[in-house]
Amino acid sequence: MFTQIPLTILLLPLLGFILLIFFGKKLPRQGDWLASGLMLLALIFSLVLLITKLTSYPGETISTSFEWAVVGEQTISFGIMIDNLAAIMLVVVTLVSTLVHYFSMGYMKEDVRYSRYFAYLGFFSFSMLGIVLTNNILLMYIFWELVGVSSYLLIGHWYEKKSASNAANKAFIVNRIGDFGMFIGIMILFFSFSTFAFESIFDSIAAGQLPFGSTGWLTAAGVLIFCGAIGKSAQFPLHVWLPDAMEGPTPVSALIHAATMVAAGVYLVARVFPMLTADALLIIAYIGAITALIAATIAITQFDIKKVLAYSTISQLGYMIMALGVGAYTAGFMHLVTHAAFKAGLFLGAGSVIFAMHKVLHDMHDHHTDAQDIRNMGGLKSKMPVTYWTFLIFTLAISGIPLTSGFLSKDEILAGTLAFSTLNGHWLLPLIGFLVAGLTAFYMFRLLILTFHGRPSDEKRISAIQESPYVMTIPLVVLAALSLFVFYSFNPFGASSGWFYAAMERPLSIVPEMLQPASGAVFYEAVSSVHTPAMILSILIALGGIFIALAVYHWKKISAEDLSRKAGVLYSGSANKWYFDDFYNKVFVGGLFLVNKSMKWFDDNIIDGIVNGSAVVTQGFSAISGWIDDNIVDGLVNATATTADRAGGLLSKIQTGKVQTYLVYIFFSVLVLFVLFI
Amino acid sequence: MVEQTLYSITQFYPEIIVTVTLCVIIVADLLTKKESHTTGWILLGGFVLAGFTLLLQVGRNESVFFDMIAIDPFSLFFKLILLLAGIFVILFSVQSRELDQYMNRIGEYYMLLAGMMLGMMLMVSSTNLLMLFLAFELTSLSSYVLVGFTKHSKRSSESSMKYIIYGAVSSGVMLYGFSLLIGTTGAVDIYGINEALAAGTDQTLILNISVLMILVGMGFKIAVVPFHFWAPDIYEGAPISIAAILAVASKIAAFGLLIRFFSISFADAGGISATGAWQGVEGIHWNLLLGVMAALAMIVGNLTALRQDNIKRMLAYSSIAHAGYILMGVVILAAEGLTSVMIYLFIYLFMNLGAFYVAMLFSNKIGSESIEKYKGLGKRAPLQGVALTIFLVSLTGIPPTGGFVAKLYIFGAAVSAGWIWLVVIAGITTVISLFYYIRVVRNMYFYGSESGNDPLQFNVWSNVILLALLIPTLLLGIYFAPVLEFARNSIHLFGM
Amino acid sequence: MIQWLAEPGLTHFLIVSAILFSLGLMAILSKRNVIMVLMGVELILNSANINMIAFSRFTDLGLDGQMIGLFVIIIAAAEAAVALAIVLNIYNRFRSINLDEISLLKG
Amino acid sequence: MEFSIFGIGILTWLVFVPIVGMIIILMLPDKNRNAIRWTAAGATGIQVILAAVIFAIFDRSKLGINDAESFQFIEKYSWITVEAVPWVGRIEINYFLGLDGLSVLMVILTSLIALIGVISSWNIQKMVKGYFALYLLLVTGMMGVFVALDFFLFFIFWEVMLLPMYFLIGLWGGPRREYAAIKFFLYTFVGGILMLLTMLALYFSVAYTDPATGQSVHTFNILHMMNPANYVEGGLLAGVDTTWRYVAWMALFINFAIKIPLFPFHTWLPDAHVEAPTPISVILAGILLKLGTYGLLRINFPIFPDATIYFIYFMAVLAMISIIYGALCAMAQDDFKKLIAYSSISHMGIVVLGIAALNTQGMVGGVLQMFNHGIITAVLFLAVGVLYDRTKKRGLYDFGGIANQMPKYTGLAMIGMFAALGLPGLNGFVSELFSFLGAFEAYKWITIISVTGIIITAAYILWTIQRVFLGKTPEKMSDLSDLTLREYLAFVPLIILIVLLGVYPAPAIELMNASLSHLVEFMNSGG
Amino acid sequence: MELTTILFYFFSIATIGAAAVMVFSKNIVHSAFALMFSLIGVASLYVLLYADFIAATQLLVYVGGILILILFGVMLTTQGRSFDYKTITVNLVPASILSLGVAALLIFVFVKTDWMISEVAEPDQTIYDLGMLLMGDYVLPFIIAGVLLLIAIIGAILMATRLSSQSIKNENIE
Repeated sequence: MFTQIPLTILLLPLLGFILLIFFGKKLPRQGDWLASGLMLLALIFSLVLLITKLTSYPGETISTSFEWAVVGEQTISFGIMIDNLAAIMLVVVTLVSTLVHYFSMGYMKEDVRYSRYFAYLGFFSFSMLGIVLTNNILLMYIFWELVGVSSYLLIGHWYEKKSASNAANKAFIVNRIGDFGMFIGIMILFFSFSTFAFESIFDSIAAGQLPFGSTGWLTAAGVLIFCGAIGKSAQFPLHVWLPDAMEGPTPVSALIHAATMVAAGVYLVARVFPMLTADALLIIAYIGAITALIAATIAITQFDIKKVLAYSTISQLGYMIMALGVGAYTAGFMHLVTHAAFKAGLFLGAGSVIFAMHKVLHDMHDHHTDAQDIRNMGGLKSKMPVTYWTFLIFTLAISGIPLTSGFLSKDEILAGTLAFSTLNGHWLLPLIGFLVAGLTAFYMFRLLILTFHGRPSDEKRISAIQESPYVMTIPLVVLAALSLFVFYSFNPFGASSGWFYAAMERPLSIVPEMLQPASGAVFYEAVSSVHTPAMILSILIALGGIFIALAVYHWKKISAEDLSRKAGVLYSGSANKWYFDDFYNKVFVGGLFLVNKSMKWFDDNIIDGIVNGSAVVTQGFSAISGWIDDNIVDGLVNATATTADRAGGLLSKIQTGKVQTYLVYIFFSVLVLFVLFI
Repeated sequence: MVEQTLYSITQFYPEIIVTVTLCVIIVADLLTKKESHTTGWILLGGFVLAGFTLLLQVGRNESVFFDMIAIDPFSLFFKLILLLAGIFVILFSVQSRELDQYMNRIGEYYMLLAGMMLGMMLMVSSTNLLMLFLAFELTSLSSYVLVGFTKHSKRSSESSMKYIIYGAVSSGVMLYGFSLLIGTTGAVDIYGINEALAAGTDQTLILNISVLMILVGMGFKIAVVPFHFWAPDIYEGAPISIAAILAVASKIAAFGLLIRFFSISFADAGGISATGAWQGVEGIHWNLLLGVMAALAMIVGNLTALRQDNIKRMLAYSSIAHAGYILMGVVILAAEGLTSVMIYLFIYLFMNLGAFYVAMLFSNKIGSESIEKYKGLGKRAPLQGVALTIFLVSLTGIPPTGGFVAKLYIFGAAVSAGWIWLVVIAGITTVISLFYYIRVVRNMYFYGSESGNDPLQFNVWSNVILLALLIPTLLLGIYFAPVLEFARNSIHLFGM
Repeated sequence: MIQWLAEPGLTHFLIVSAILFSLGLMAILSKRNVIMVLMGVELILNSANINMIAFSRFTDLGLDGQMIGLFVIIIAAAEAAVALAIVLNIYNRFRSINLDEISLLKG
Repeated sequence: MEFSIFGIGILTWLVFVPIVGMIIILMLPDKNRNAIRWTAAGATGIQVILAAVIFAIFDRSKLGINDAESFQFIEKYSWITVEAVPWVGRIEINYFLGLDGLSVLMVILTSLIALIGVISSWNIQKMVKGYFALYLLLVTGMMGVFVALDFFLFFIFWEVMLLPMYFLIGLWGGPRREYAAIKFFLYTFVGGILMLLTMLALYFSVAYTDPATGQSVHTFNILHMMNPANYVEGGLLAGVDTTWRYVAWMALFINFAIKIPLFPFHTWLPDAHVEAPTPISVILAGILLKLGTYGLLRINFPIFPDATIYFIYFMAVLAMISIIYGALCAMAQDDFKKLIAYSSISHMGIVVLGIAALNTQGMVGGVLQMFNHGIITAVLFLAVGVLYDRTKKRGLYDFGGIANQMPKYTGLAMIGMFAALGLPGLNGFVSELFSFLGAFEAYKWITIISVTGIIITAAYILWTIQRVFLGKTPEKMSDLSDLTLREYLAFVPLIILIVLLGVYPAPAIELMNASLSHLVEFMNSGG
Repeated sequence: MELTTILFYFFSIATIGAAAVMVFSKNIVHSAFALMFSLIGVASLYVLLYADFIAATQLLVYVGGILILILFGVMLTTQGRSFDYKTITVNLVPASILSLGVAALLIFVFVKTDWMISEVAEPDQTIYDLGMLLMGDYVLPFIIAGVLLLIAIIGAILMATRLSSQSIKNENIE
């Protein structure tokens, strides 16, 4: 059972993909039922698997593998591994995926590439499940990239839009940069341990083997592998792709760019958690913290509904990473799960709104108004009740208000950071954690208020808004239900007593002792001692954030304009996403210009290279190397040829046609030869 | 004394047949109708007959006519390929349109050709300096006149005159060198000279001078730098058939002469070096001298050929370069070098004659020897175009053509004897040679014709002759064991 | 020195031949008239002949030297005949027998 | 392993079937174009069948490389033998063919790509007869190189490719074809001369003792050259780590580097690719470039293990430069074909990096990359060819929105491009992975720098996809038809291989695993 | 001072002097006659070297044959146009350097060389011995020389006579 079911789960979406890509257009309804049905089946299997796992084999890790290739003496095996982490993740993925499938049936109804869309969804699900199920870091890397490519395809689904294809490229390339690090990490591991399987790697490390015999390299390997997570989970400094990825269809954003794929980075860190040294974990924690802060500060000033959610996603991902970094393993992973539900819900809710707005704008033949800009909304509460109420639940959950799932996980994370600072003195981490909690509450309520409350921005438009069809609202309801505490722990104020905590024990660190972080026991003791103050603080801060949001946007006690004016630099920095994109563009394009100016003298064609905006410092180099190719390498060859030709010309001039001249040459050469040889 | 003379005559049938044919032609020329190539066919028959009688001498290794002539495998090899070249040149001449207007003198043409052949056959077998000089002069005199055969052409006349002046001076200098050599050693045949030198001499200064002077004459005949200046002018001016025989047969004969002369008189038979190369007599650096000349020939020949537009002139420079390659083999001389030279010459015969032949066919049809005028010919004359391509590729030395095998053996010999610098020069110049050979090919195929697109018609016989040259060129690139065997068995010089 | 001068031996003849050789060379290289050049060639051949015959007189070469001399004279005659015929032809074509004016072929 | 048809060994058939086809084509009348095409297709088709037979019965466990006994399908006939003469000894050139794990994959690749080349040549209209005759000659040359075990034979086949290629580019190519053709010819010819000289030096340095007669025989047999015991005392290349051996290695290396092409010997490639007609680009990138790396493995490595190890670092650095440099240059191109040409340089750099690792992973990765790159670039060039046939344009900026016009074509082309980008699940990834893994073991930093190449690769491939396939369709491109049946025939087998080998590469790896492991062992034991 | 010494110097100086006149004279007819004297001088030297037959041949063939031929050549090629008999020089500087260099070199070498002198007695007669040699050892060269002369005659006639055919156009192939 434990070998067939996971494989079935894995292959069902792939089957859907293959059937749809080849026969999609010929099937009735372009095969959406097929994809969704297969996904639902996968969900059912996953649930069965999870329950069986937790009830019958709670502490075991079950894995199987088969031989993939034999190189030299080494056998490279691929296989699947089911532990509690994987089983839970499996349900998360299949669940969100199924819901998104159904949602999409409504949302994407009119799309020209409807079957292609579902095919890609299936392909994504397959790849994502692959990441979850694999027992092997190489196979994980393989699926990692496949997830990347399906994300690329889905972001670029509306590829007629230049912005969409740009965003797709950006997502893929930025991810590749992260993967580059991960790849090197994998190479280090393979070089050291001659295997890709997680278990064998861990066994070797536990046995005291170190890459290149140095502890530094072990840390480096961990950090390099974490690079993959930086890319995929949009952590600082590679977070820039995720907001752009919102060019894709909104359900895709919900599935890929909120719930599952971006969480894969967190999953990866959780997977390799035992081999991370204390140093590596500290780096991870700070990266997470910085990401959380930066994204949260950006989110407060955005007006695009999806952008706000995107930055919020980044921020929450930062939370999770930070949690893992400080050692709050269970809390971090739990936040992944809870976040998957409420953030998917938020995106789908936003999708519902956008869908409605779009329809109205389309009916009004208004092509200028941005359907995603919250300033064009307002007062939707009555028009879209289901969407509104579910959205409210999600918002409460993300803000960390008690009785929601979000409260459970976020509270544990904050407690974890606090505990970490008490152990290690890194007080910055809890500070950021609490600050971000407040900011989250603020910007989420800002979003909620501007969208659903208040006066409609345009009566005529808003009055035409209609609630979305059931196929879209039902997933919202399901997700809203899942955002309540009860699914995770029966105690609304303590997650640690729930089944989740029982199932997800923090694994033991297997790195050499001197490199180990504070052990689980020590850490949990510290956590329990700071738990109550942390909980109270977090509730207060969340409420504070909500209060300010209400004050500014609902009661209008404080003018948002005033506030932004007073914040000055801070406001503009936030509104401009802290200039990350501009910085990347400026540095690279500026660098390119500098190179270019000096080279223009040689070659005008290089200007072509500038056209592509984003990551183009490379193009500067490429222009240089192109020039080298044309002028130096070829030039040498051509120069030789020219010299030969010139010499030929010179020699044929000697041939004057006058026989006596020839005779002079002869005797002269004879004399020369005589002198030379005698 | 008389007995030996009589015996010698029995060993001398090929030469006698050629001489008799010469006389027959003189008579026939008086009797037969002018304006026909009857005399040519007679000469062809004579050559074939001579070839057959030559085969009777296989395996002989002796000296006849009082040490004047050596009948040995070496000379047999050379005589055979010379006769082969002669036969091809007669076949060319029969078709040449250049000679058409001189049909009433065609008898003389073939007489001179016979004389030239006799001279060349004697050149490769003479062992006496006087005989050698006589043979040399016989060849030269006939070729001086043949070059100017189309005497109403200014160019032909000019080349004839340049040739005789150049040749007379060169042979004069050579004769002077001979006189010094004879005086120093007291012998007139090469064995005597070797004996005298091997006994030890301290007269290296005068010997070196005489070697240099002798090289002037021999270098002139093989057209090697710096004695090559005549070649381009004379090839360009001469009728193509004669240019072909000069580039091929005359050169081959001169190599035979050179090899026999140096390997017997100046080589220290006992002193083969570790690398298999011959040691010269102490103090006389003739092989280094030849090496330098070979290098110069390869460089100058190939570089100058880059700029040529007249195909005969281009081939002239190419043949200078080839003389350099062949000379590389002579430098090593010992068995390796000798074999490689002979293989090279054998293959060179086909490929170079082939190139000249196609040039002649084209010249017959389009009336031009300019490479620029070859544009589009690849399509207008497919067989000839392909054939010329293969000949030129072979001259470049690219497999699977004979030219490659030739180069392979020469390079191999040089490598094995340790003349690496020479081989490197040869390699570089081979690359250079690609340019001018491929230019012809390029013009034939890559451009449209500027003078009509109608296919050129060639008669069956011309195609047969073409194939007779083409097939060996290709075949020798793939299976050359017989030639190799033949050459290997022919390296025995009488007296070595 | 005087002694050496007073007894003309091999070397003396050789020196005569060397001088004749270089005079011939001079004529060949510097005279633009073809016939003068041919005369220069004859001088060279003669100088070689002097060598041969001197060697046959002073060394144990014997009559071989004279024999060669004899043949060289024959060859010289034949060469001269052909050369002059060619010169005549040249004259008919170019109306000139100046070597430096006859250079259609070059390059 | 013996396998013969009509008493003639299978490898001989494999090599000379195209020649037979060529002769038939030459005898067919000019007008009968279809017969000519079908003859060519038939000849290459037979090759594919033979290759399939070889694939089926090839013994995966035999070692090959330097051991004559464990080669398979051996055919060895005396070709040119001249009995001993003083000072020289016997001369021997053999017609010696055989397969081992190193060459078998290349043979399969060659036959496959050759057939696909014929299919994509179907619409060549100019001088059809000459085209196919030369094409088949070229195929013979390539196939011959991969199966020859006698250096002389190897060299002959090597050079046989020159002229057909020259004409195929020069006569059927684009506007600057003449320049491209001569450039190609010149570069390869220079390499050929270097190889010739080295070959001769080897020949004279190597002599084995004929067990039958006890004679010392000079030989061109590559396997004999690998045995240090066969080197003649005092021979030019005798000994270990001598200057002359380094020089000889370098000469051979330059020859092969030109073919690969490795920076800085690469400049002929972009020109040749841009000007060559599509099928010839396919052949050029698909097979011809592999000859270079194959030559390194077959000749440079086992004959000169000492020199190889001496220069190995240098090789790895050149490979690194090629990877980065090729990718950067590719990024700067706006001509589709040129872009692929530069990407080939980058990808072949990976091959060299892999084999320079001198360990099994690297070697396997390198050889697999040769095979995979052959298939991938073939797809890419076919893709360009399809567009070029329809629009007569190759500039990246000329296109856009092709995905709407030709969705099926786009799908197939994109699989090819993703494979080039090294996407896991497609074959390019597997070989790159093993190459890098192997290389990492040997050169940490060089490999790390090289791996950045895959980021650049992703960038230029994605931009290409964006410019060509995505976006809005320009007006003038609004009536492009999707793939025809013939084009499918060319594409689909390759795409299937791309996916198949990407998912499960074991069938390819097991073919060569034993041989390459043996080669590594042989190299590391110093020969 | 012996008679032979005096004769040697006399004839040598005459020969060289005449040759010098031939070379440096501006008038071609003068040169031709100077050559004649030079050749006669050479013949005289042959006599001094006991080579009476060769000397006679020299006189007959050279002075009687070749020189007449040369004079004919001069006459035939100077007909028609007004022709100045001046012979203009070219390459004067290199020619002088080379000639002087060669002369100096040769003389230096000749003096330096240690010749293997063996005094030969004055022979009674050379004609008989030469005749025997011609019929014996040198029979082949003798015959070949005949062929050579035949070829020379054919060649000379071919080159010197005009073609009778009218069909000939003066066609140059460029």
